[in-house]
Amino acid sequence: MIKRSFFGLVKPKLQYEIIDEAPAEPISISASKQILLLIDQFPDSAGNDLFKTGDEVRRGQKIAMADDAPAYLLSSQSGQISKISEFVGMLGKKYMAVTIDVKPDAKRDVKSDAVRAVDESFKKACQAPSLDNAAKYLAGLPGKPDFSVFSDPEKPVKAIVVCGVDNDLLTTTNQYVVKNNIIAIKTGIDLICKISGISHAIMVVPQHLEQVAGSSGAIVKTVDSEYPSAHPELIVQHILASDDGKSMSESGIAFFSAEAVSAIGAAYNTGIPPLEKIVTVITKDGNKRLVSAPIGTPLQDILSEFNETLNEGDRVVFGGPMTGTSVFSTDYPVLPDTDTIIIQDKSQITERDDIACINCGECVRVCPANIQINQLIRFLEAGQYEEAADQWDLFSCIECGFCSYVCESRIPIFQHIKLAKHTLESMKAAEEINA
Amino acid sequence: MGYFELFISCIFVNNILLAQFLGNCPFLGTSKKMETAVGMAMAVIFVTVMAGTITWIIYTFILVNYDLVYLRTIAFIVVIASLVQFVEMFLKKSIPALYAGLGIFLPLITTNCAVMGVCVLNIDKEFTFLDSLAASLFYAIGFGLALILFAGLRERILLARVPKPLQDTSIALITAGMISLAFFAFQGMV
Amino acid sequence: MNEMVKMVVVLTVLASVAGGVLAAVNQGTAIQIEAQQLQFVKGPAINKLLEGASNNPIDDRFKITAGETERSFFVGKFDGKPNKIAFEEFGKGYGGDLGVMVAFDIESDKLAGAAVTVHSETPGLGANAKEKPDLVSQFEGLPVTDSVNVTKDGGRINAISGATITSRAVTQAVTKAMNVYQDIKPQLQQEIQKFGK
Amino acid sequence: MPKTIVQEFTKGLWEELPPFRLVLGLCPVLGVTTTMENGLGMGIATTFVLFGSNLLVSLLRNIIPQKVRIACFIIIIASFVTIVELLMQAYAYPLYLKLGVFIPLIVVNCIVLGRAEAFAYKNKLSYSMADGLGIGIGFTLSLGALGAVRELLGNGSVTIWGDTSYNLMSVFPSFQPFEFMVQAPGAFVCLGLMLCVINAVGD
Amino acid sequence: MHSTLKLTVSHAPFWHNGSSISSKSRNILLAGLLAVIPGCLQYGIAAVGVVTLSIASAIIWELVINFISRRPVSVGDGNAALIGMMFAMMLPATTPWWAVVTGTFFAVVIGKEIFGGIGANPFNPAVLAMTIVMVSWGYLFDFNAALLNYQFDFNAVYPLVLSKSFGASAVDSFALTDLLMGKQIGGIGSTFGIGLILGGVYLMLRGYIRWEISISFLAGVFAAAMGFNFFNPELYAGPGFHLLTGYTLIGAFFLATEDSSSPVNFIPMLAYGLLGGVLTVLIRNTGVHIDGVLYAILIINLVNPIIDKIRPKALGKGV
Ligand SMILES: Cc1cc2nc3c(=O)[nH]c(=O)nc-3n(C[C@H](O)[C@H](O)[C@H](O)COP(=O)(O)O)c2cc1C
Ligand SMILES: Cc1cc2nc3c(=O)[nH]c(=O)nc-3n(C[C@H](O)[C@H](O)[C@H](O)COP(=O)(O)O)c2cc1C
Ligand SMILES: Cc1cc2nc3c(=O)[nH]c(=O)nc-3n(C[C@H](O)[C@H](O)[C@H](O)COP(=O)(O)O)c2cc1C
Ligand SMILES: Cc1cc2nc3c(=O)[nH]c(=O)nc-3n(C[C@H](O)[C@H](O)[C@H](O)CO)c2cc1C
Ligand code: SF4
Ligand code: SF4
Ligand code: SF4
Ligand code: SF4
Ligand code: FES
Repeated sequence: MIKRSFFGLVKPKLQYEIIDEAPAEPISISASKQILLLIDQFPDSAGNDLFKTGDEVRRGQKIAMADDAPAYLLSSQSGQISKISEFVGMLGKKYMAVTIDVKPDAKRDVKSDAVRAVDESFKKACQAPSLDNAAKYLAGLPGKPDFSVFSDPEKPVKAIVVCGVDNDLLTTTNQYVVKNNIIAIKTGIDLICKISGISHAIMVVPQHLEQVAGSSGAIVKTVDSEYPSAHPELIVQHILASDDGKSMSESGIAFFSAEAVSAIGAAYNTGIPPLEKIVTVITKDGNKRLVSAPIGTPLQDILSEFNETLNEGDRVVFGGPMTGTSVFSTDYPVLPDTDTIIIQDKSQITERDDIACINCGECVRVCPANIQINQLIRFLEAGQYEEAADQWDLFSCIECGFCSYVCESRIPIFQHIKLAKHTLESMKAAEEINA
Repeated sequence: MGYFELFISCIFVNNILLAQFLGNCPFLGTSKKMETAVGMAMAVIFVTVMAGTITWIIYTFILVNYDLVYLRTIAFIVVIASLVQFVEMFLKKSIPALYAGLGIFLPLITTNCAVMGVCVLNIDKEFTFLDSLAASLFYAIGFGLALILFAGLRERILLARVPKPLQDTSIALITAGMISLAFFAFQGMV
Repeated sequence: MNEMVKMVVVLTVLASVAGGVLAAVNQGTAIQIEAQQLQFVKGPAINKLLEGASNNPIDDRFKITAGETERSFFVGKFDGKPNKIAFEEFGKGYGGDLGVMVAFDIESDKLAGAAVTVHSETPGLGANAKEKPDLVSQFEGLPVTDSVNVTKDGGRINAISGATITSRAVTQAVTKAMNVYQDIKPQLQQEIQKFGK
Repeated sequence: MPKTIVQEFTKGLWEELPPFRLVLGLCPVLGVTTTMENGLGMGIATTFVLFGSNLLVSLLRNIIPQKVRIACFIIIIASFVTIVELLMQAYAYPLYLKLGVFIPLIVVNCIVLGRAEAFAYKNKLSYSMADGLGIGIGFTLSLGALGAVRELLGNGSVTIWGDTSYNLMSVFPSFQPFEFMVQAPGAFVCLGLMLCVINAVGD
Repeated sequence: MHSTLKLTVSHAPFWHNGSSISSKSRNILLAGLLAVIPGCLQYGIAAVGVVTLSIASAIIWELVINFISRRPVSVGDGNAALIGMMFAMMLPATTPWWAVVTGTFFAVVIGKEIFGGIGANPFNPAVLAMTIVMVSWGYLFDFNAALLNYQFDFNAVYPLVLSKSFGASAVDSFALTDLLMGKQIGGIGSTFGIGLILGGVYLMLRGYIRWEISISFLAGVFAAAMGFNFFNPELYAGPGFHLLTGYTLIGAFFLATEDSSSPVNFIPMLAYGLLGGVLTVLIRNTGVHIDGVLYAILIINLVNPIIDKIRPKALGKGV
């Protein structure tokens, strides 16, 4: 836990984790018995007929509700589907949870027809790269590349940005990938440029990786190491110097993490999708270690690897300390965008409180988006979300979490903000449906 | 008293709302939102200046000359009421934009002690015509200032966790008392 | 049209009736109001100045017009003789006009005292001219031919500290009263004779 | 449910007790309640006007045209106010001096016009009289109570019609008057706290 | 997903810098002691009594109001104690117990709790209470009369009374170093300049008070006093005198900086402090009040919501 500095006169600073000169190889972890795939979409009444409990699946097979469904995952192991259920995440978001019992005998070298079919379809997609194919087969790769931005007719994409920086503290995944897989990244960048018709990409890296990144063929920009300068909105504002002041979504910029680009490159080169996720694991004693685990690996397997035991009241965070999500079960799996797992002992947790804002202004001074959080929070606590959005810039928030980090009243400000945005957005969506 | 002193006196020292207690109903009624407060402040300034000067003329040249001083109250209120009506009609026809802004506040002003109070005070203090004009303007500015400052605080208080029985008017009155106390700062400055 | 007529008629009738009623009430209360004003505004000062008079000075008043202005004079009888007279004069104070009731001893032509009637001075400062005797008591016994001024202006009246302006207003009023007294003394004496019996 | 005359009268004493329930007519409430006597005097003057104007408005309600009703109300109210003004000068001059500008201001007192408009113009004579009297008495009692509290705390004693009827110092010999209460800010704070108490009791 | 272990589930972020209201209160109390302790040494046991009574009664009032309004007990955050101490720091050591208790009632209950507790008060509670008791019992806070029975080895006249009544020349005898060392009469915790400055600097460095407000407040006092002094050096004392007398230092470091009633943005903070400083001197030199600090603070508290609307544009909202 980082403490308030003795000299509170200066603005609190948080530094991103910087990777060593020669980082240790990630520890390879494999799922022991089961993997769990969380797919962003739960079948409503229509249901799905593509797979059902008891089906055999192969490594690399696409698990989706429909052939052209935008949300899907690629199974990272071969085995048998043992359970399909609903899973409710943050803010009531629904997922389809597909449990797959790993079959030890289902080895890749047993070249059954089924395996070949799976591999062929993927290979074919790679040989004839197009935006369509990419969206259909590559979105399940580690780093979760998002191709949907290309299909928005309102905001044609003008730039491709590859993030060689990590978007939260303690996380080192992207830096590691830049350092080790720059060749694959170059392939990936070329591929994305080709299919999107955009002439070049911009790669954003921390200063110490500037040289390495140079060989990717992209235009290299660096960010400083102070949180949250690697947040996409801030990259747009500061690094890309979009001086017209437009927000990212307005100018149409496609962001890819370095890990995703590298996975795309590798998939293209080999015709086999890489499905190992690189995750920074921080144990209770503060040790940080990179691991490489198949997507879908449950938390339990990772805990066992580190000999960590969880006790009542401990906390496990998927994602960085500022923006991650805490999970309530050791079954929770590694997802394509899980960069970090933090295991916190009960004693390391600061209780949040129900005290009103005391107007100390700490939050306002740290907010990178210049939001008047001391006012905003009053409206949010009172449930007046529309006023909060109209008068107090709710939607300017870039979701860095810094405000909650410094709040003297320990108000869960960030949570209030996310809830308000979510509520307003779902209201807007509902209105559009009605209209 | 020079105009500078009159300015300080009417706006700060003898603020029509906080020291003379005139115009409290609109003070409490239109201060929940800054926008409303600003609209009301403008409307009051506009009407008070007109009413203050017209009633002065009527009092000095008609009521005094014809020995009808006892009709002061009735004459003033009729003047103010008609003035407000007239201003409302005029704005509606000629400056609809301003009407849209001030319109809803105008009827409220008829029953605003501050406007009537300023007219009566101008007479009681035996002001000259120019004094009355200036005092009406300054008093009205003082009203507007107090109203706007109050709205600033009230917008915040409306979001605070005020205990139930104190909510709304009760806490607003207590806050108004504190503003009135703060205005003691200017005592003796003229 | 019909409605328009009705509106005008109702308003006119109402206004006329109101005007009539008010005129009547005004008439009916005029004398009583004047008496009340005398009693409560000037009364305290008069009673203080003419304390011990055997008559009621407020009832025994008369008016003299000198120059433009008409003034009320209040007579006090002592030892059976109407030998003290009081009337009001005004000076410019800190917060507006300040009224001073000034009493004269007809026989010796000396000031018999002064008292503030109306003022709008600051409580604790100028208002002490009325509340405390320090300032006004200095006038008692001065000959009417004297000039009264505050020390700052070279006179011998000690001003209330922190309220020189008020003090000036009082001396100004007293000076005016002394001048008036000297100007119209003959008329005064004539009027007073009436009370002599 | 239609109310009886008695209910129309008594509602002014609690349900619609001004200025606590109907938050109107605050200026005199704040301005004159430095003493109980002033408060009661102001209340009685207002009651007179309320009663008179309610009576007349109700009587004339079928004659007064809708469009000029406010003008008519104002003339009626202003006449009663002037009558009060003159009578007070004639018979209660010291009180008149103390209440000052607030007497002519009864004419714009939001309660009086509000009652004429909202009640008397729509109801028959007896009801309007009951309403005017009830609201007036309620107003008088409120003003008296506020005046009493402020005077007691701010002066240490309550004086009415020239006699000190209650002296706090006889109970607490070393009580020092809490002058804040009789000053302008004290008026607001005291009214706010009384309103709080009434809200709390009302719930 | 059948594990029975109960993990803590909460929301991002999962780190906190550890700051808390209670540690802030504790630190401000500590810093205040730097001025209170010398005050107690100067005025003896009576001063200790006033301070402890003030703190204790403030805490008790808060407990009472917590109880009445059926809300969680909030004295743990130390704010009530802080208010009690701030209030006591302004009082003369001779303040009678009932005035202290009434004052803390107005500070804690009327000034803070009825608005919804900590963070909701529009005015600084301690200042509000102080002005209320001063309006009511002005004679108790006439330092000349109140401290008559003390024997001091320095000129025991309240400096601001001297400058107000007799002009600048009357205060020549006060050496600035003496004023700084607390050789002047005044409130228990408001005369020992060095202590107040050390405490203030400590709080500024620690970030518990916002330096922008304190510094601009002092700058405002300095500039305004300088202006008056330049205009008429006979009548108006110089900036050094105004900075070191009355409640200026406690006002700049401990009163104007109260969080809830002060702005949070940079330019507003500067404007707020500056206005407070200028008003202080203006009231001292032209108003009826002997010291202007308290009323100046009430006025800046009043304009705070308006001036704090001057703020930088939020991200993506144009330049
Ligand atoms: C709040 C205040 C009220 C004042 N009221 C009075 C007043 O009632 N009468 C007066 O003569 N001067 C009044 N003054 C004016 C000043 O006291 C002025 O300086 C004084 O009259 C100058 O005369 P001095 O030499 O007696 O101090 C007032 C000043 C202030 C600040
Ligand atoms: C809440 C409260 C308020 C009090 N207010 C006053 C007051 O305003 N003035 C006063 O002289 N005594 C006040 N008292 C004090 C008592 O009335 C008591 O008679 C007095 O302190 C006796 O002590 P003494 O003889 O030392 O003055 C108050 C007491 C309490 C509990
Ligand atoms: C004069 C003074 C000096 C202090 N010096 C230090 C210091 O050097 N280091 C420190 O950590 N705290 C210092 N403190 C503050 C406290 O000892 C302690 O840090 C604080 O009260 C605990 O706050 P916390 O619970 O937020 O850590 C000082 C306090 C005072 C009044
Ligand atoms: C210098 C300083 C002075 C303060 N003075 C007061 C005060 O007089 N009254 C009060 O309620 N809170 C005061 N606070 C408390 C502050 O605004 C906040 O509520 C506390 O920090 C919470 O313990 C003060 C805070 C600071 C930083
Ligand atoms: S409001 Fe909070 S989470 Fe949003 S940008 Fe500002 S500091 Fe970050
Ligand atoms: S940090 Fe927390 S307590 Fe401080 S102003 Fe922001 S929201 Fe309020
Ligand atoms: S005028 Fe000032 S010094 Fe005098 S009692 Fe009032 S607040 Fe205190
Ligand atoms: S110094 Fe000022 S605020 Fe204090 S008691 Fe005197 S006049 Fe009042
Ligand atoms: S009584 Fe309503 S504004 Fe004065």
